[in-house]
Amino acid sequence: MAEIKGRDLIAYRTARFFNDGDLVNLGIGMPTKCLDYLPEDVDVWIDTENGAIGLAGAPGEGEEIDYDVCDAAGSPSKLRPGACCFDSFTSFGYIRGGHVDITVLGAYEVDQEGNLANWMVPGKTAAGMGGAMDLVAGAKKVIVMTEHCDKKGNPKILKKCKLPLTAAHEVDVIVSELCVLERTEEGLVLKELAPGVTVEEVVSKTDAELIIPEKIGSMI
Amino acid sequence: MAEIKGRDLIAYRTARFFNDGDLVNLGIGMPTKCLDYLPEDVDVWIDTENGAIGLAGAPGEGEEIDYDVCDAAGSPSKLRPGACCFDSFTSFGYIRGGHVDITVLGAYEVDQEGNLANWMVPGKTAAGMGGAMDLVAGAKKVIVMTEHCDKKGNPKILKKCKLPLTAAHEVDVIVSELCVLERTEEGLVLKELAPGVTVEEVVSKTDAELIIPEKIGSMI
Amino acid sequence: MPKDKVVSLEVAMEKIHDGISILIPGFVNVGVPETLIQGIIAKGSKDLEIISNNTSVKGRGIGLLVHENRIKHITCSHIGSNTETVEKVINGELSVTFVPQGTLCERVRAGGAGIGGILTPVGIGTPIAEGKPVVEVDGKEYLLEKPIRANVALIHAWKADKMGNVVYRRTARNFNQVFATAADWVIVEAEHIVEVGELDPDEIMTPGALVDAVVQA
Amino acid sequence: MPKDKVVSLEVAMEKIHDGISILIPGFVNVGVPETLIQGIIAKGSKDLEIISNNTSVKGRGIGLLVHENRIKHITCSHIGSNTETVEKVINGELSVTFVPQGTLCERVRAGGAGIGGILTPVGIGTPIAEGKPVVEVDGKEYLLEKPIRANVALIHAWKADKMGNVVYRRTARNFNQVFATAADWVIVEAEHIVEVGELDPDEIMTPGALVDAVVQA
Repeated sequence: MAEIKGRDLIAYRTARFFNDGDLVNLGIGMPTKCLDYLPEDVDVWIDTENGAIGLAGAPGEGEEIDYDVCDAAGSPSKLRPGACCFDSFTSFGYIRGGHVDITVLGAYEVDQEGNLANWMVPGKTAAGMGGAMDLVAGAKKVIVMTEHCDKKGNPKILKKCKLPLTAAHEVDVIVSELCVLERTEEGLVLKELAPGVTVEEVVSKTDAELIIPEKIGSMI
Repeated sequence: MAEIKGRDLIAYRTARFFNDGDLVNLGIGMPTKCLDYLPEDVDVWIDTENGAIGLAGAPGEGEEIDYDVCDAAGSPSKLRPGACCFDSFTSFGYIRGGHVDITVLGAYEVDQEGNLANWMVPGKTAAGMGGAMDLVAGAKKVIVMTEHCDKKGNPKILKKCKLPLTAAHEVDVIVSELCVLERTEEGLVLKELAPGVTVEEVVSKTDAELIIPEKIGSMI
Repeated sequence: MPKDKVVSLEVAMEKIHDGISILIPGFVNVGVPETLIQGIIAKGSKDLEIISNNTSVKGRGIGLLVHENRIKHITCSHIGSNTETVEKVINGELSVTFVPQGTLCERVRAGGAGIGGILTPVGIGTPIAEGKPVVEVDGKEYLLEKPIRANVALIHAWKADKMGNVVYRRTARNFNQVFATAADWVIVEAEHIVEVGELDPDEIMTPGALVDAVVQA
Repeated sequence: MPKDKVVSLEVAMEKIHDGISILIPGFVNVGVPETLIQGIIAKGSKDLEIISNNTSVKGRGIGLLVHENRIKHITCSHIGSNTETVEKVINGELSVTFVPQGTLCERVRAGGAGIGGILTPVGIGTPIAEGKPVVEVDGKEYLLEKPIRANVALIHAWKADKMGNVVYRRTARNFNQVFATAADWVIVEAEHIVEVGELDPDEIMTPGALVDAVVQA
């Protein structure tokens, strides 16, 4: 376990927020990595906003591909026994109605008020928000997976997001390769540290104000 | 044909507003009588607001009864080939969305502004409006079938409804055993008379102001 | 969610407390969860806030709750098919709020889908509009109708698998599908309970993720 | 409605005129009416107002309309799966309005269901809220989002009978079901066209009453 680090550590720890039987929506990219690190006694149901509950991963080599079944990236996927399909309108009704237990997304920026920016960098990207705004507003628990700093070393966990928001005051937990932060009424609390990481390192790489409790857990 | 009169005449004439292939919703009671008088070259699809298109009447003697299929009165009905079922939420989406060509209802009162009252007589009835308010607001064409006067001989076609309304300004056509009235921008126009009925008789039995054109057709 | 949600009627009734609000589907007496209603009668629960389309017919389904005076208030669109309900309402023994049938669907769906309200043309110019905000959109007036949710929903299914995936049949589907989305606890009675995997993903009308308990109807 | 709505692709294209608005379903390139889009390409129609979730992928489906510059404006939630669309938007060659995916569904459904608007919590505090009315209901703020309709909807079906009753398959259903409700003219392309009566009433997802033409996909 000790050698898990970086994105793998983020995925490993995030997957430990899942309870057996949870309905979980995983954003494109890093969030899907959580499935590689599911605890053995935890079986989650994967919701995909394009209209299914019960995705079962990509078809393996030699397996038949059903092109009518895709995940949120549009890639072919399998369905597990007990899976069901529905239309997009119904799907977002389930999402906004609070029927999804956990949604996991990446971030460009996230801040101490629980604001999230992950859909637009003016003048640079124009991908669109897809279903992210609905998912963050609707899911019971919102977990942001993110590298602690951007490629230039600048903090991504801020006092206040500067980029256009995906949603305001909706993020519950932030998991980075350095730590786990939980949003409370009082502010962002440093709950856990990665092995070998100090409070000082986290504070120095974080723009947001952090609440440092006496007892801090370990991510592993 | 000459012997058709009363409620039969109302049903006979109302059925002649149906075009081949129309999606038609018939209220409980007199409106369902229209099916007995469909022209031979007109095949309509019956919408029932409880969730089906393609009702095909009650099972005949000796026919198997499917208790999961009922009409808007809750009575067992058959489905025709090509019929489909859906839930109530979807059903009223179709209705309010203007997908129903014609809705036919009875009336306690109807007036020259196209207002309809058919769901409540304060202190006397408490049945509730059911789907009537949605149907009248949503259908492309609203036809009211009514006896011209109530049992005491008082006009039911008024200048202004006194009973609580089902909907305001939505009625397009009124068919009684005496005449056919069409609502226009200018007011209620006397379009057709029953055999043997005079303009004077209609006017004397109607509270609403009527526009009497030079040429008036016959209901049969 | 647990993988097997099948429980006895008695266990399912543990969530029914006096005074709670309950969504009960059915059109007249088609698609009504009669087994679960019998469970409520047997348990003796009372002071219930019922949201339904109507009250079945005299002596059946929701009509039993009316007959035994278990209902404190009912929100519905029509009671005409049950003469006993009409009598009790006229005599002031039962408190009722009438909601147009399509508006009832919209409001419950809004409750289950995180929608704060919907604008409908239905009821403008009628007594239904009294006390409700009127919002103008592009020159047309609409009533603002608010969401409805309940503590519990009772659902009648044709088939359900053990994890609660549900298939309804014909017009017995009616209010079941939308009512199953808008309660904190959803109990399904099913005519046929099957193994997980037996239902085709496209025939499932209510996902098991929305369902908390399954009872044999 | 006519009993047999099956027409050739060419006849179906008679309703496609330059400058009209068109609802086109599909998620990335699953459930996209590719045959009908090919028909538009062949006809040469242009200046189209497209409402879709995204623009397929480069060189496929809606991506063809992007590539050939047939689109005057597009309303969608995501274009990231098509690099050519992103380029054209960044270079100012294509005008786009982004709508959150769930809000897109709600708005089109409102358009097809006679709802004047819906109140959603989605977008509050984000750029999406700019210029939109905020309505407070029971102490919570919501955006008022208005209905969307179009002149034509293009639908991709798995099965359709000759009168236009439609069955979708798996996640290819996506936006097809709701988009089919909100256009003045609805054209369905179906992988399998069957006789009336062959489909079970409960498997039909879009009634033929909403459909105007059926084309072999």
